[in-house]
Amino acid sequence: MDLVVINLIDGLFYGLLLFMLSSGLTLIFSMMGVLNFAHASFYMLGAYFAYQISMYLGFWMGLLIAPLIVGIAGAGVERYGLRRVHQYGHVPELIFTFGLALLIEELVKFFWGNNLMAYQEPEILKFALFSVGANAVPAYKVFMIFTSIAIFVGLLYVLTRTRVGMIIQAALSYPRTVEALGHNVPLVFMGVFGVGTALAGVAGVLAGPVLGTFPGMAFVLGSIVFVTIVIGGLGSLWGALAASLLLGWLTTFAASSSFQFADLLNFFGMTRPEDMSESYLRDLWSLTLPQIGPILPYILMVLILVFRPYGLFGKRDV
Amino acid sequence: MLEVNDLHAYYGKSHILQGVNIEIKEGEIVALLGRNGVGRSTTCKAVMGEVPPVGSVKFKGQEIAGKKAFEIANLGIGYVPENRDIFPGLTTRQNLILGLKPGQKDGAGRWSMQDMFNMFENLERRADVEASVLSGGEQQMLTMCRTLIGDPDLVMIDEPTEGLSPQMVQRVAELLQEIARRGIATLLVEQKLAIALDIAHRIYVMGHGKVVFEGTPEELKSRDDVRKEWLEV
Amino acid sequence: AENVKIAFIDPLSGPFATTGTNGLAEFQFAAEELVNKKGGVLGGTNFEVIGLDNKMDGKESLINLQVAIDQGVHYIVQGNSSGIAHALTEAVNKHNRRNPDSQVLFLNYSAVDPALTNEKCNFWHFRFDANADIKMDALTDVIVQNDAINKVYLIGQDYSFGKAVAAAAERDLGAKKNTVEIVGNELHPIGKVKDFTPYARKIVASGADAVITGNWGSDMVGLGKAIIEAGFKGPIYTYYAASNGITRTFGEAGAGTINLVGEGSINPSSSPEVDEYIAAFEAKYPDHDIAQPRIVNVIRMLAMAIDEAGTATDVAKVASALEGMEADNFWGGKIKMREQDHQAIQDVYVMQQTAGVKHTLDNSEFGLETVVKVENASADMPTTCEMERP
Amino acid sequence: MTDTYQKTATVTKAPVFSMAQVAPWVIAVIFLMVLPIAFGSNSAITIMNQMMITIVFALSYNMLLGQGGMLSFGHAVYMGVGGFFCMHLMNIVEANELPIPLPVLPIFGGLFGLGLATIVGSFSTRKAGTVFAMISLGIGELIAACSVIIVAFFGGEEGMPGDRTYFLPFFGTEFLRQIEVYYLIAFWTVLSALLMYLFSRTPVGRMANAVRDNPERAEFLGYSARWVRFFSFCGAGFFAGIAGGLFAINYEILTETNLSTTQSGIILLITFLGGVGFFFGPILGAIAFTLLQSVLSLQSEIWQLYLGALFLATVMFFPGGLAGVLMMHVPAARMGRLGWLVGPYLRTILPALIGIAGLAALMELLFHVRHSATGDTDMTLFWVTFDSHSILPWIVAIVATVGGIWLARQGAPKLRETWHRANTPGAAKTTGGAA
Amino acid sequence: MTVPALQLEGLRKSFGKTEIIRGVDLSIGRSERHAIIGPNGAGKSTLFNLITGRFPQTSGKVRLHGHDLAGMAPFEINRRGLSRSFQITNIFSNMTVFENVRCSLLWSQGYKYSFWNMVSRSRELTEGAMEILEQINLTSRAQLPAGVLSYAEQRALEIGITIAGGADVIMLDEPTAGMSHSETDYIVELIRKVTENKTLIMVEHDMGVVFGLADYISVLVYGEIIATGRPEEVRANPKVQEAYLGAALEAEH
Ligand SMILES: Nc1ncnc2c1ncn2[C@@H]1O[C@H](COP(=O)(O)OP(=O)(O)OP(=O)(O)O)[C@@H](O)[C@H]1O
Ligand SMILES: Nc1ncnc2c1ncn2[C@@H]1O[C@H](COP(=O)(O)OP(=O)(O)OP(=O)(O)O)[C@@H](O)[C@H]1O
Ligand SMILES: [Mg+2]
Ligand SMILES: [Mg+2]
Repeated sequence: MDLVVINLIDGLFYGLLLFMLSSGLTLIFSMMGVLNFAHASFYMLGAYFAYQISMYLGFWMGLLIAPLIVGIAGAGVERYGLRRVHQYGHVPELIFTFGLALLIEELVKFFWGNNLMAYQEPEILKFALFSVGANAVPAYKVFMIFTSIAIFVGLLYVLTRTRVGMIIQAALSYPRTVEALGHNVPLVFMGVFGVGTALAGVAGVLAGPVLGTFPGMAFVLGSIVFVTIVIGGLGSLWGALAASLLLGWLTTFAASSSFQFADLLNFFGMTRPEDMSESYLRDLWSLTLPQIGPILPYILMVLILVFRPYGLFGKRDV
Repeated sequence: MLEVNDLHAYYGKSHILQGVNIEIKEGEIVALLGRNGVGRSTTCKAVMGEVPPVGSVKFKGQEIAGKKAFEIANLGIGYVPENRDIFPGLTTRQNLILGLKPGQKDGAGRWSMQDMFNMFENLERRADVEASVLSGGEQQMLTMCRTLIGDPDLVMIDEPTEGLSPQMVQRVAELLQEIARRGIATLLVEQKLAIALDIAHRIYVMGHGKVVFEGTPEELKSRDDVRKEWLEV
Repeated sequence: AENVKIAFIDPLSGPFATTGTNGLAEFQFAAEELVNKKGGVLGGTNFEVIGLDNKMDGKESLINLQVAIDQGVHYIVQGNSSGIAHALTEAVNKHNRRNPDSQVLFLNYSAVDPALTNEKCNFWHFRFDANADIKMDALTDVIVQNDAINKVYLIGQDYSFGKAVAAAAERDLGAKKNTVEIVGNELHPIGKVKDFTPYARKIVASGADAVITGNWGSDMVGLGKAIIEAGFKGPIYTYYAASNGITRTFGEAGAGTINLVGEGSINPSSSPEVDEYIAAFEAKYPDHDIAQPRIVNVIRMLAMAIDEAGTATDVAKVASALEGMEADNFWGGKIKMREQDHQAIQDVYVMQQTAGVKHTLDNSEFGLETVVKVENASADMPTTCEMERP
Repeated sequence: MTDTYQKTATVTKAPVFSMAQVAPWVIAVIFLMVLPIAFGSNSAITIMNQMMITIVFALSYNMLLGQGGMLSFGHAVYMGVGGFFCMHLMNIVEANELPIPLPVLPIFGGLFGLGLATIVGSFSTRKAGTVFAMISLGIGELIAACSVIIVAFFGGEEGMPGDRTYFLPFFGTEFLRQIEVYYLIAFWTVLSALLMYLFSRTPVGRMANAVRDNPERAEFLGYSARWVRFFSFCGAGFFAGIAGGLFAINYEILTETNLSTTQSGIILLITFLGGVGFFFGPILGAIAFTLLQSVLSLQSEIWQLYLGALFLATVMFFPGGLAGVLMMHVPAARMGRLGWLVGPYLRTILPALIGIAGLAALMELLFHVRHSATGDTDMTLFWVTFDSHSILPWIVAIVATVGGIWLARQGAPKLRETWHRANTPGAAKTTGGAA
Repeated sequence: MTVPALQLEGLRKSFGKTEIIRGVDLSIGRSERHAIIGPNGAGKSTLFNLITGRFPQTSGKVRLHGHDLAGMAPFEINRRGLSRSFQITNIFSNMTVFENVRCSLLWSQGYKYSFWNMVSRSRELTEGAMEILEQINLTSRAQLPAGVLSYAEQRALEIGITIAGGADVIMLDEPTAGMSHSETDYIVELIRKVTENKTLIMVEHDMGVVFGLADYISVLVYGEIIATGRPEEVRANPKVQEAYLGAALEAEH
């Protein structure tokens, strides 16, 4: 029982972390209509900048400044890179972000090297807030949970209470016409991209100490973020939230379950062969659910796309 | 209100506008006629800054050539593009809302959303469906309203009656006159000679990227040669 | 005379570059200090270590192998990932069979999959590291002696090495002290897990006294931190949880908790000569560590073998010289290259992350301190290797 | 404009392919024949083999991206699976001495690639766009993950080794030597390339373009967008499988990296680098990329940095890829005016190159100073060895960078202008156009 | 008269709650030119979409030469010899004008999904395509990307693509929209020519065109057909007068 409770909490934590990333991406994705492969890279930048800053000014300044820098960097990328590529169409845009991701990772290695960074959570939050059974729940994680909830509320306001959302949506198909109606589309694009990347930055700052700060951190999280927003439905903030939590809990429970596929095979009336090395199923016999945990999201996504191409909450096709 | 002097425009290498001169005054309806492909739409686009204009475009005495489209729009020029550009994924109402200038409240200008709905009850009926499914004609109405609601002082309307049923055409004609009555200048790009002759105060005829005739409807009626050479077969 | 070229085929770019570059540094340093400065081999021929970037990819490694052979290289060294080691022995074996005139030796300094010196063994492959089974043998010796440990949790990355570790642990513990209960035996996807907390929860919940894992790289850190954060108090027994930023990142939390099995004791060192060597290395490469002591033995034993064989180009002769060679282990004790499977037999140590040791890692105040030493670990371990010799 | 009419008309009258169409292929064949004579070393041949395999793979990828408008993030899977099956076949042949000659192996690879494509395509090609892209990503990740889980088939991370020499000798050759393998691969490369080219000229190939542009309209022309996509998808899978077979032959081992999404990403980059707009684009891409990877990575530790920069530059300035850049010159060439450009090019590109070299030098210097061992301060760059801690090399690098870029900028307007004139019919080449 | 080319029986369509087509019965004979007119939003295009399988109907039947088209996909219907144009231009904008037309010939000339014959080798295809281009006089623009054509040119191409397939039932949705008189007259001629002894169904707001071309006219108002008949009858019909034509006719002529 304790385990279930604690897993719920951990799942929530991981889910909301995903959400911090996917929320930014949903903004960008629904704006550019293109997969921003560099999104996770901005997340990584967030972590590294914060690490660097925290060494001189402490964690909290890092949390404050790093996302700003990342956001500005993002805006710059949009202004001087994407805007130019935008006219060529989606695939070039995608390649651009692809290359950007490559470049950012290399730059990070260039300046910080390949090693793990010893980026730590702030001392004041380095205690177990409470514990379920023998399991401790660090205060830091709780702090993260609340931050991401705050972000969600903020975004919801911007997208629903202002025209920005509509302008983005409209500009997706007829940017010129939207401009002709008097809206400064380029500025909106730049702003949104900046905000989106800044959000990724925040995620990086907060996740860095927990999930580790190393050059591969972007790649590890890279594609799962897309999976999240695709499952949630493009351009839908609620979708992003729902999907993030779904995946959070899915992976957590999968990892902590001890389900054996052998049981399944037995259930289908197969019997474990004596000499494993012979049977082609030998791997299935020894397979457990935690082993395939991380690919469950992909399976889920494929299924959803096949049966409901617009995701859980999406309106238009992804 | 609007003075276009020796305006040129290019698509890549092809020289589309070769020195266009147009002038429009307050509350005046000016029709821009011509065969397909002579560059009437391009003229509008050039004024709007959607295709880079070469030459001088003055609006309220201010040079606007080289300004950005949204700046021009915020100066008070409205543009109704020929192929409608209804924003998919947004409802009819939302499309109209986007017509409002940044920071502008509905009803602040000469037109409120309700006026629009009163004028075209189709739109009111379909107010909350996704606009991309509207019928051709409805889309045409929507584009026009979307621009008007932004309260421009000059509208350039590219083929407003296209795809409208005859009595809708009448309605549009009336609307145009109403627009003029409210002191808004209109540049009307039109195919249907009849209407142009009917409601325009002055008429320009374009051919090969130049203005080849300028005058009142009466003058044009009397000038068979122009009609023969530049308008009919 | 023409240098003896040694091709170092390991990742010099990409996620695993640190281990690669670190290893290259160690090789070049060892060649310089222990061979060239001492007059080289065959009376004056120097060693030259050429780094080739295999990008941690089998295909690239094979291309590198070709490149090396074309440059007249007769000795290749590799260590990162048993997968690539398998690809390389295969390739080397084929190459030597097909081109008797340009044969090469494969000196494996770190790939510990037992198979390489058992069913997959061949005459051209030599392993200088203690393989996974040997290390586990040593580890379990330590564990069974510790009465505080009655429940053990096995967790590792889901690939051959991870599985090998788990299997070995199960086997050895069962054989040595069947009262020790294995409360969990878990594999997790390699390099794919973002948040290790759920695994940590299970470990805590299982009430284990100790954890054994073969994890390395960021997986190791992720797992380790999660376990400690989740409130686990016991020791974590590992293979590769040191340097490359790992020691630094664990920091205080890792001290006393992270235990590591390996060959070559750094703290304390066996002799002042070793201390100098380490000091000199640290001075030359401030942001590298002596993370793979066996590398020194590779260089030294190769030199001896070449001298004994009297040739550096006829590698068959050199191989025969290496077979069964017995030498002083630079890190203390002896080291023997078993002829039946080309597996080096040497002392194995269990070390612990500790503050304030002489030779620290990652420029942090932490380093590894030997807790237990197992002499000539598993010298009598059986092998299934049937080697056909030319 | 009537001349275009003439052109197309003549094409139709020609009973066989016109000279213009056949020539490139003949040249290619001859080229491939003589190449090994120029570069005989095993490593050179190994790299060329790699190159050709990549070419087949990239071309097959472009069947999806360029012609079908289907963006796939999991194409490596089809090559990988094809290859793995070939590997198993190899081992079966070895085990029971089946009388099969090695050269036919790629066909089986193709068939297995095709098989997998048929299964996946049956549900993934229903829609194009992001849906397709993400499904391909999902499937890719799935199969990649299986490669470490289902050891029985994929051999875990040791991969699946084999030995090509146990096949039935083919006219006496047992493919012991690299060179023999080279010609085998070369044959298959040309053949597959030709077939893919022809495919793009068939009704399906043409409709693939139509569907790419406007699936709905295509439906009203009697074609089911879905089937058209499906067929191109299967085609792509088939040729990817062939590439896999060639890989199996060349390396005699397949590992899980062959299936990884990284591979899929790389092939996307390669194809784009070469240019998706033209059939031969991917070929250029494959050649360029393989060279960069194998040569650059020997020269510099931060080669991936350059690679990333290269890709950014390509999309930003040459969205048409290498092929696009080449084809830009065709009009001028038709008018026999390429000569005009030589001078301005020299005056712009040369300095630009110097500038870039300077920039690279700076990076290398920085990297060396940061990461090299204390004490060894001399580094070698562009075949000169010097002390990276002394001031001189820095000055040289900076001067080269700034100066080069400045000069390039000076030359640019002139180039632009000449370019414009060279491409406007009837324009005159003013004095000093070309050196 | 034998089986009608196209027959609608109690056809209904509703989107959500709103019913757009409210029971349409219509029978159009072979090689008859039939115009459908009606106010904006009456449901003309929707009717087209139902017939051509773009939308599924809510209820009712559509028969093409007597075959029930229920549940058929657009391409299947097209193969049965029905081809349509779109009100909002719908072409392959990245392909050349020539390619556009050639693609629309492929299926009808029996190439199907074949990947063994080369399109560029086939004389019929190329010449067929060129003929069409002549007809819609875009020959001079054959090698341009369709996207850069002016609006009217695109409309012409749209028609070209539609007729190319050689279907015997052709449906045109506002073919002359946005065209000046000269083009209009030209297109009308073109349509007349290419639909010789074929069945033509078109939606059009330009009364000149309608009364010039159509043998029969149906008036659709709010999803119902309020009148069908010969042009003069329809024009005389008072209901039609007030529901649709209004005063506009005089303006037109
Ligand atoms: N994006 C473009 N690229 C290249 N040429 C274009 C482009 N848009 C239009 N043109 C060309 O410019 C010329 C004028 O186009 P424009 O749209 O102004 O014609 P128009 O007078 O509006 O006629 P209509 O709108 O009735 O078709 C046409 O010949 C057209 O082929
Ligand atoms: N997919 C849809 N969902 C909801 N409403 C729709 C949809 N498609 C069309 N409609 C509505 O059905 C009505 C008829 O549309 P339709 O396009 O058939 O009109 P039309 O007769 O073609 O008018 P026009 O002459 O202006 O083109 C319109 O009010 C439109 O808003
Ligand atoms: Mg126009
Ligand atoms: Mg309609």
